[in-house]
Amino acid sequence: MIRLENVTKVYKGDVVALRDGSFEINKGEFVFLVGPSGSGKSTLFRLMNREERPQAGRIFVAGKDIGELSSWKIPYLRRNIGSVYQDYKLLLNKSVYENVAFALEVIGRPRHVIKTQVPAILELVGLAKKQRNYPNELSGGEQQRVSIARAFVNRPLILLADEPTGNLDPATSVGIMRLLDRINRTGTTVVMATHDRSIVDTMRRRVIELDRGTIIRDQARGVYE
Amino acid sequence: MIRLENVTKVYKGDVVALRDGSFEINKGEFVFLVGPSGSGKSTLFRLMNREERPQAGRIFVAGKDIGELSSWKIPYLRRNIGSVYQDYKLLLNKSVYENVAFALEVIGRPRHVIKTQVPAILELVGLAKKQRNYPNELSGGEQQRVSIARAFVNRPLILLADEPTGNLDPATSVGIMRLLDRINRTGTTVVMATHDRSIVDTMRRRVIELDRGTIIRDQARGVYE
Amino acid sequence: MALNLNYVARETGQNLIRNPTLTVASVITVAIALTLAGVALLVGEGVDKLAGKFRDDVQIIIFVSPDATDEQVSAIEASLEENPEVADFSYVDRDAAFAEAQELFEDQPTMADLLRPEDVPTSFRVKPVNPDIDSVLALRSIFQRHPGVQEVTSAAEAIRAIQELSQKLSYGVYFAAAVSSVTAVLLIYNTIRTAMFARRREIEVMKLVGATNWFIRVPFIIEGMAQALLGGLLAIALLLGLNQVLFRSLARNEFFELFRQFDFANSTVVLQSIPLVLVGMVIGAIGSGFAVGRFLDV
Amino acid sequence: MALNLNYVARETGQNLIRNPTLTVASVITVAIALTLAGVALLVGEGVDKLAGKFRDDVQIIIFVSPDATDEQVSAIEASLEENPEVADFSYVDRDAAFAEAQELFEDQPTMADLLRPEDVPTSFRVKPVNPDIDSVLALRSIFQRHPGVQEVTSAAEAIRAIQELSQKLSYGVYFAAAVSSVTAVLLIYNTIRTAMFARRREIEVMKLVGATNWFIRVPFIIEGMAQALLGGLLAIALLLGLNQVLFRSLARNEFFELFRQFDFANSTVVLQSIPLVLVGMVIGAIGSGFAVGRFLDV
Ligand SMILES: Nc1ncnc2c1ncn2[C@@H]1O[C@H](COP(=O)(O)OP(=O)(O)OP(=O)(O)O)[C@@H](O)[C@H]1O
Ligand SMILES: Nc1ncnc2c1ncn2[C@@H]1O[C@H](COP(=O)(O)OP(=O)(O)OP(=O)(O)O)[C@@H](O)[C@H]1O
Ligand SMILES: [Mg+2]
Ligand SMILES: [Mg+2]
Repeated sequence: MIRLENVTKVYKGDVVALRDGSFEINKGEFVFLVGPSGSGKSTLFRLMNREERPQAGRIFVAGKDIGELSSWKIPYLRRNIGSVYQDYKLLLNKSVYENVAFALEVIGRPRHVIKTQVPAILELVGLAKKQRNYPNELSGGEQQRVSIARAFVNRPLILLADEPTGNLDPATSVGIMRLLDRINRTGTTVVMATHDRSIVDTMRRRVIELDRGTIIRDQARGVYE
Repeated sequence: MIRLENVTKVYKGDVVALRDGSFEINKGEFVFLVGPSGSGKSTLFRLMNREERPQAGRIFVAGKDIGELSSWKIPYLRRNIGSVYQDYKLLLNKSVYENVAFALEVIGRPRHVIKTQVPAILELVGLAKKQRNYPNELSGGEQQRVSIARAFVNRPLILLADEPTGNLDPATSVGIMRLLDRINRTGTTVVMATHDRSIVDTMRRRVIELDRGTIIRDQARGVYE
Repeated sequence: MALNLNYVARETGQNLIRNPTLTVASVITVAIALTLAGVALLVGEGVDKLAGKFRDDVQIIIFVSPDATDEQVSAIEASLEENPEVADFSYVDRDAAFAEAQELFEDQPTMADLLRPEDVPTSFRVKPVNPDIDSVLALRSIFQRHPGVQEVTSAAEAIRAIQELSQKLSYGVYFAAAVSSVTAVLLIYNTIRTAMFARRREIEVMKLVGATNWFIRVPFIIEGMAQALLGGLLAIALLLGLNQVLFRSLARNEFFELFRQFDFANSTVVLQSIPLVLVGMVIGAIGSGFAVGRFLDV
Repeated sequence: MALNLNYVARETGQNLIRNPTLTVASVITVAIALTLAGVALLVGEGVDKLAGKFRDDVQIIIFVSPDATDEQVSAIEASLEENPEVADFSYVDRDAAFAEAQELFEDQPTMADLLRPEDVPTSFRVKPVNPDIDSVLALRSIFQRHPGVQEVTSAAEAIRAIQELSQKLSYGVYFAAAVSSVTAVLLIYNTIRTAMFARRREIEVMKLVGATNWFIRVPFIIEGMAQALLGGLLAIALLLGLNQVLFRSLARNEFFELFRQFDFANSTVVLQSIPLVLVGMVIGAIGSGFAVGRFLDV
């Protein structure tokens, strides 16, 4: 589903965020991405949805070399990838409902579909009561859950979740992890960056560990460290 | 240092973010604020630095009723309170160095003081190399540490830290907690909201627990739950 | 594109309402810009009419000799009627000429007293088809040689000057219109760019959620058009006000004949403004489309 | 306030450079707005000069009787010299009067031939101190009764009309200047508000870090002034260009005497513009100060 071949990403100022990284993630896999702050996890996500382009190497998503994608095709790539951003990236001038609905409007879903799916997913992440609120009227954890709902709602092939439980209490985290697991069981490939040791250690899935841009571990049924 | 007397905060739409909350935090204390997502932790911080005003009750900070503070005095209140915001609230058009320096410029520190203190504090949070970067060129955890550095740098009387380790790996978190502890030992009152069970359980300090706006526990040398 | 009319309408409406600062700023700017351009257009029309009037006033005077016979006068009249270069002419007989002269000397009573009807020559007043200097001089030389003609005069210098002036004036007006159009475009585009700058993060996020460039652009384009329309309506109101307060009162001042041509009907103002508003909407649309483009590169 | 000059300078400079979109938009808008106001001022000055010239042209002609004695003429001259209402006068003797008349009839050769020097009356041309209609009529009636005077004329109607017109024109110009000033202020304030809107989150954050309102405001105020200064310099350049291309070429057109007064020296334009630029800077400063205020309520 996702294949990296010797990918190197260097930011200005000679920051090597990813050095010669290669791995393959199969359809339906669930992968944890771990590593200290600044080790390159978010960069990896940004490379996979073509927010950034690598200096070297190739990245294949769903069989296509996304480096060769012409720019008008990028939105179609992104529609197959649901992204939970570390900083949520909500539309501040849209309500919770509208934020989630936007992901469906973008792919041209008809109104009646939107009207049933959006409330359902918001119920799932525990925000049924906050539909009319705007992002700046939500707690941090609530914003994070809106971001998760938006990433899920159009049933993408791939789900990239960047610390989706960073601002959630343990109980809510467990709920979200159950949800991710369920999504994964329906065939969606899930890649999740996290700092939460207990989640990784409980789930025992494949773990890819980064350290200062280098992949130092790629272990099936791994633990946090 | 901080005293709440029957404080109630209701947001529009009848969301009770704090219901009849009372407690007193003494000078030099270290308090954990815990509770599920949306239970009112950030609201409590916003009440203490007068970003929000309560519907009922009184709040005293350093002996003064901040509800009676005339608006031109608010900046002086905030200079005594260092705040680490859950969403960092960095100045996006300023570099890391400038963001931290800003907190000192605001209180009129001379240039030579700024020039020595800012690099020192950035060294402490492990961002010595990122001084010239802008916030959007930093990883989530790095931004969080800039926010921490900015809150510390002018040695405030009170430090309000809203999930300061939410985006940090366990090792960096421990480093930050050590720093907070050191700051606390120099006499600074620290209130920290967190979802990190292991941190709370290791430190064994006073814990105030919120649930849907109600203070349900206030325990010395407590644990996460 | 998968563009949904309902989505576009809702999105545009919300943007207009939720960012009142931007909406008000854009509408005011467009109104000012279009009013500016509208004034230039109206002044242009006035100048055109004025130049036309100057050209209408060009005339050649054929003075008849005091000793010309009636036949000679008829012959002059006949050649005038035949000549294709003559648009119109009239004969000023002795009485009319005397009355005219009396009027001329109103302020100089001695002169007026001195005049006797026999002293004043009769003349033909001729309007040429072509009021330009060459045709006028040609006509003059033809009639100069005609028997019974004492002299043919025409304000040759004046005609030449008028011709030059009316050309310069219309260049001036084209220039002013061009300047005000460029100004209008600049002002509108400026406002759009700033507004887009204020919303750059939103645009980026939309792009990251998988929106195509057009999906993002269309609501902004419609928004730009809506703002231009509102601004345009405001501009029409302003122009009608200006017409009443400035042009009309100037035009109706007795003494300042020059501005007589600046009396515009309200319907003229409105008709004049409609293409302006349409152009404004096009600029709003294209400008928004372009301005949003700068932030689509994600 | 603990305001540090170094901080303010650095902050202002960075804002100007790091948000080129906003800076360019503001500078262009200010330039356009000030140019508009500048054109209104220049036209105003032209109209003032024009009205002054009209008033200068007011004169009373005292025609001397053909049978007046030399003593009577000297007596008229003496009373003119005495009269405090007379600003200046000149005597047109027989030769001068004849030459004038000849010139007048240039185009009417029969009339010119008829004239003899004895027919043309001599006259005094009198410039009144007060060119308004009442003083003129008073002067007229005084000299009307003077022995040796045949008639006193003055273009009474014309004077009345000029007086009205010059008043209307200056109202018109005040009006145009007011409109263009309001427009300028609106455009500038609009731009500032939009720019502040784009930076509202930053302002909020500054407030939360403990910055006082003035600490936040001052750099924005200085920034507004700097932008107004840049825009003002651009406006001066534009006005100099317009003066060259529009006013001067119009003023130098031979025929259109009316615009003779619109020939402005470049130094006039610059001097005229300086207060404009200063006003622009004040608006920029106050506008920024106000606009930032809306986001200081945190
Ligand atoms: N636009 C950029 N310009 C320069 N350097 C950048 C940029 N974006 C990221 N970096 C640097 O690249 C490195 C990797 O960043 P990345 O965001 O991938 O880290 P991360 O693993 O997600 O960290 P965290 O857990 O803190 O979110 C960091 O050192 C960061 O400072
Ligand atoms: N401006 C607002 N308008 C309306 N409701 C609000 C506003 N701000 C917060 N709330 C609501 O108040 C409640 C408490 O929010 P708060 O941010 O204090 O929670 P929190 O404890 O910090 O949660 P988290 O751990 O997720 O950050 C939430 O339900 C939130 O939706
Ligand atoms: Mg990251
Ligand atoms: Mg919170």
